[in-house]
Amino acid sequence: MATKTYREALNDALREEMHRDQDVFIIGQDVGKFEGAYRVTQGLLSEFGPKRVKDAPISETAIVGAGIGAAMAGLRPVVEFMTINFTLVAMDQIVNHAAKIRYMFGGQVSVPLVMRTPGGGGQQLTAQHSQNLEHWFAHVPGLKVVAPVSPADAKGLLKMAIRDPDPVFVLENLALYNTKGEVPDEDYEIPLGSADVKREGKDISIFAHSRMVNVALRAAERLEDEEGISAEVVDLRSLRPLDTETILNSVRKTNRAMTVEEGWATFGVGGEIVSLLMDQAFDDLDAPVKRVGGEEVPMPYSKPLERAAIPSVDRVYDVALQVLA
Amino acid sequence: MATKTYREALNDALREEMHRDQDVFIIGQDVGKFEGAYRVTQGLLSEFGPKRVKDAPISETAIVGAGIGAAMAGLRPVVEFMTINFTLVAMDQIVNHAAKIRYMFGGQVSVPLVMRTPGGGGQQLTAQHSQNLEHWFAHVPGLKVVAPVSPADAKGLLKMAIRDPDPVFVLENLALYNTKGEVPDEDYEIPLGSADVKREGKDISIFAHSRMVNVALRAAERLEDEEGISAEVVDLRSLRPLDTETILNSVRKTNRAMTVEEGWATFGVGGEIVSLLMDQAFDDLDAPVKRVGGEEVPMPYSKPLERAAIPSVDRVYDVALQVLA
Amino acid sequence: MATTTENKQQLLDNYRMMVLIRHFEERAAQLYTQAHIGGYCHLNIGEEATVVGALSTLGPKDIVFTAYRDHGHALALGSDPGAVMAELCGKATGVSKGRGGSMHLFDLEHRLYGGYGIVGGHLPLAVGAALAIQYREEDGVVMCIFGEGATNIGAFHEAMNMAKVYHLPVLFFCANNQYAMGSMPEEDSAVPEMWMKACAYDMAAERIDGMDFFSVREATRRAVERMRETREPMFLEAFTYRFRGHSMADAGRYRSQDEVREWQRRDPIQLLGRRLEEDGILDTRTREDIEKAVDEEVERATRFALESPSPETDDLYQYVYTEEDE
Amino acid sequence: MATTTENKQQLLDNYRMMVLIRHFEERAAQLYTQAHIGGYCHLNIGEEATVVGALSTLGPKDIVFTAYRDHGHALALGSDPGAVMAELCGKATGVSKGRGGSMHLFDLEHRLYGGYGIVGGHLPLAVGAALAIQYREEDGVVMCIFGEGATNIGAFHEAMNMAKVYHLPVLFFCANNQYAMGSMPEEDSAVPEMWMKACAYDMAAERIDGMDFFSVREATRRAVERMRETREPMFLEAFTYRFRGHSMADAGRYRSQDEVREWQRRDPIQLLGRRLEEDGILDTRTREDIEKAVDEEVERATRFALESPSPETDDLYQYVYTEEDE
Ligand SMILES: Cc1ncc(C[n+]2csc(CCOP(=O)(O)OP(=O)(O)O)c2C)c(N)n1
Ligand SMILES: Cc1ncc(C[n+]2csc(CCOP(=O)(O)OP(=O)(O)O)c2C)c(N)n1
Ligand SMILES: [Mg+2]
Ligand SMILES: [Mg+2]
Repeated sequence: MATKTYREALNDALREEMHRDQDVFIIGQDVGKFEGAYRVTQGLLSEFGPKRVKDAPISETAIVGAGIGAAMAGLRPVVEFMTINFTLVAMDQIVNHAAKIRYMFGGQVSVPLVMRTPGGGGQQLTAQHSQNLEHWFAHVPGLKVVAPVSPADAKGLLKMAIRDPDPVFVLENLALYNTKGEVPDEDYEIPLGSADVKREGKDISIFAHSRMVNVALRAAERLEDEEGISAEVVDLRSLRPLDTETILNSVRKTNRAMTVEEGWATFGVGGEIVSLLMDQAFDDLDAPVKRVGGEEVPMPYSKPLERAAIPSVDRVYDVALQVLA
Repeated sequence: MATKTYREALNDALREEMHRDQDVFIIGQDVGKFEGAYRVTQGLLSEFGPKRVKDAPISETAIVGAGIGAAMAGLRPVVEFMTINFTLVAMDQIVNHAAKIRYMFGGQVSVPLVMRTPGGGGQQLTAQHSQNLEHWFAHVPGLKVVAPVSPADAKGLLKMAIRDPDPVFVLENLALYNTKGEVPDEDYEIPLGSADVKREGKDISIFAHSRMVNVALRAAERLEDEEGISAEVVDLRSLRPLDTETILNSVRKTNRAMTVEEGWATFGVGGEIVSLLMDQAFDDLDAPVKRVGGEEVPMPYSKPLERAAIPSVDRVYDVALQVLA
Repeated sequence: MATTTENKQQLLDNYRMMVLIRHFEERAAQLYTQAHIGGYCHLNIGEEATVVGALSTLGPKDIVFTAYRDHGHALALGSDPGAVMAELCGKATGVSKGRGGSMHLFDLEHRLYGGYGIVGGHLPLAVGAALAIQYREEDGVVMCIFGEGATNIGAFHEAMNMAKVYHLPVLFFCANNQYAMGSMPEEDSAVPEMWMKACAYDMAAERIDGMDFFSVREATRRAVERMRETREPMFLEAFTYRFRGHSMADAGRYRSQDEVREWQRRDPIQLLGRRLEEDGILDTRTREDIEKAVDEEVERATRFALESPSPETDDLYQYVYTEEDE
Repeated sequence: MATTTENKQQLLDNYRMMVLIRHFEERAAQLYTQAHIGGYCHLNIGEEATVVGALSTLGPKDIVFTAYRDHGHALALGSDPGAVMAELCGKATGVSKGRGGSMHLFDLEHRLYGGYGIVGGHLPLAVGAALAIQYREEDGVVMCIFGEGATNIGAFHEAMNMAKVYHLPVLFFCANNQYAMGSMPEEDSAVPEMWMKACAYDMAAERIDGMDFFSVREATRRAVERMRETREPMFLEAFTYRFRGHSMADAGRYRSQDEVREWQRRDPIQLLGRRLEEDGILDTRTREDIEKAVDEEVERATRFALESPSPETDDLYQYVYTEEDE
């Protein structure tokens, strides 16, 4: 085990997969000479050359479209969107093409494409650059969506995504790139579609993904320290497919639950978890499941406003107490 | 009262608003000379001329973007997307611009824009042309989203949308255009954000929007006829804002509920209703709320497959019985 | 004379293919009105020379992407007419297993990488396929076919630019049938001719007579040959006309019957037939034989389609994810 | 000599504005490193001639849209430096009430219709504003400013085409600072000069020296005057250079310090200053007075910004919907 940042873990995953499989290549804006807007692709151009690390024009539609076409022809493209916000100019390629091509052509071709991008707020990047739209992708059959929080998960899931025969959307998070964690030295596998209990507990289950897992973990610590409450934190880690078994098992144990997401909760991620619990664990629930999400405003620039807009440890703590009341 | 088709009702709404307000104009592909791909704008070019009924190139980004810019400058553009599927190429304009401009510029400007488009499947239009993504828009603060099912609602809500100072997304449905209903002759107002109980009942609440309201109504009739069950059908009619009061009142009466949506239920519309009921009506519920949605596949072309993919009266009926079991 | 240097059998095959496409689509139109075919159904009728002229120049390693108006392209690339008609009828035996329908024909064996329904959406894909060819140092080229209306959407611009920047062998082939549903280039395009747009991408471009098989074939052949050397993208605009509505649902009120009739006088099949007769390659007898053989083929295809089973509803979830299918 | 026919005071004002932008942004850079400003912060430093040269030609009915590199544009249009600096610091007194920050300055009074963060995203909006001008038969024009990297995205193409098809008075003004973050036009654009792309839209286009205030101003003035008559779109490319990183976070490892120094020798402020001195309009004394006045103004603006309150968190939901604010 070595301690790595989330960024390094992703970088390692890319490097290792590029060594393993000559068909893996990277394409995106400023992934090469600039070494990545957030340095996830640092050093890869000089190691693998411009054929395998392709700088692209500001043309997200063409970038991901070219990734899809190359994947149809058998390559393994890894497309970097500089941030999730820019998927909005390429949504048609992702949803109407990547996700549907295999099905509408009767299974004659697969699209082994990886799309990776950071989402999230908290950097004062304002309304157009602080979004969490990952569940839009998770809504779409034909896509898979993962959203790791730890460096080890980031590395493992990105590698599995690259090896997967279908299009996978890998959601990263700006605020996680510098966070550190233990990463196994040897190759390891994390199945796409597996949640992970990041903290065991017995009084309440907190479901989260990406950066909000860390917020939930801190809230769980406070609940333990201040109230003696034992909160279980379940990292969804994958939004499509959802690991319904791990989710249900947790609630069958704790009988109480809440969800936390960085984005807006209305028509968001939490509703899917709530609906699953409603449907499959109604009788296990001792209290209504509550959702915590970002305030329902375009993200403001002002630091105090932005801070107020993003779910905080306090907020999670307070809502957990409500669920436990 | 006159009997009108859904299409005629929309056409009337456009015509009346264009007479009322010189700043209202229509822009979209084939809205003029072709008289609308689905004839919603029939006759308007000859009545109002090319200044107010603008045919546009196949450039959805520029079309809705021009609508936003014109709205910022004080006009009242009504943008037609030929179908909801083509919003995917313009998502950035809708989400990153229309929805956020007022907020991020500190309220100095409003965007009184209407976007109208048909969604839905059932016409064998296949994977790329049979989507229901309206809740993606409903997820976004700054937008409003309505989805009428009856001609009267269609007319009333479109008129209100045109008069609203903010961007409103009006979801129509291909399979509804030829359906008929009574439409009041005089001007009437339907507040954006109001649900409508389309059928009173006391045993179960069925929540739906757009065409699925009709499916729910037919299922409700069968439940009555075959099982003596009294189902209440609540037409959500507006997805953002949601009329939480009407929704909750219904369930407080029936104590059982289900949702029906034409699109995929996973990360879909129903989850929002379920979450609301979980949160605000937990103790009123005698059984878990269930969701019905389209099968989670890209829409297949084959008629039997397509029929199997879209929620049917039978399916709603069966699930209602499960909720009531 | 182009024909004198030609392999006569090849020309008769090309002619036959154009007749096949015409008859096939006329039959498809009937099947549509009889509700055996549903959804959108876009015919190539009137544009056969652009289809056969262009595709007959390709080799076995080349790849084709096209839009929803794709029946002719599948046939011209060698797809079995029965499997194409079965697809139009949504049958399990269709080229796309009944999942795609008229707009989404795909035939891996014959290098048809799909018909697509979003205007301009397949252009970036074609760029990606060419990227794969370059990556593997193969010598194929990609032909990407689209209408003139598609040149107004952003994806066109991004794909053209990227193909040039990466030096990819994509032949952008614009079938300008003068209508994008109801609108004409003079109404929705800043320049009246589509080849002019290639200037913004430093791409060689040319406009050709899309009603004349030889114009299309010679220009396409030249372009493809040149691209095999240069590995650079090129642009061709074939000026043509669709004799039918945009799709089966279109009544065509935006244009006059006179205009349609005027263009029908340059019917590409008749034009080629006359040329072949003049050159002594085709005679009345052969022509009749071709018509008859084609009719039989279309009838066989139709029968196959109608008699084929629909996909099983139990298989609804097949083809969503690769692993689940294995 | 352009200056001989000029209103001298006007030229001094232009010079002063360029100095103000430079000093303002240098101060902003400091405030950024001191964490008074957060998020992305893109400076115009090096590009002042494009900003002031272009915007000084506009009249009171014209409208400006620009990208995230927008501080200079707000100042040149007349926004209060204090309100701009307050916006950068996220204060309630900022031009966008602290909601927008550096990238999203908006000043209705001064016809700045916003700085936008999505590359190319504001181009369609500018077309729409011009449509409103046409609709109301007003005589303003719209200036839409963007970088050379933005010419590669689909929205650029659609906006250019639509502006031409509808005959709208939009001046597409491309500030080609030679870098889109780390990439140069020769790497990501099929044509090396951006004005060449206008050929695909039948639009008059010209490249000008973006370091030379007079080049920019004369060409822009000509274009704006012509557009007031023709009501047709035009395209200008100002060739310039950014002296700083793409944003405050950029270390600039993709280019050499030599290259930067080479370009700094053509510093637009020094160029204009020298010209004005040669023409006897500026002397050392006036120059020093200007520097001093500008410094004071920037300090006042900074003080105002730092002393202003943040927005109340209770007002978080203000400005989402119009009605709720009323
Ligand atoms: C992005 C998008 N917008 C609109 C449509 C609806 N539509 C289908 S075909 C068509 C016209 C296309 O014209 P052209 O590219 O000239 O091809 P043609 O149909 O003439 O072969 C339109 C507008 C679509 N499929 N995709
Ligand atoms: C659609 C989109 N893709 C990517 C980005 C990230 N990005 C921000 S600025 C920039 C470079 C833009 O270059 P240019 O248009 O030349 O303007 P400049 O910054 O040089 O003024 C990029 C890629 C973005 N904001 N929007
Ligand atoms: Mg056409
Ligand atoms: Mg630049």
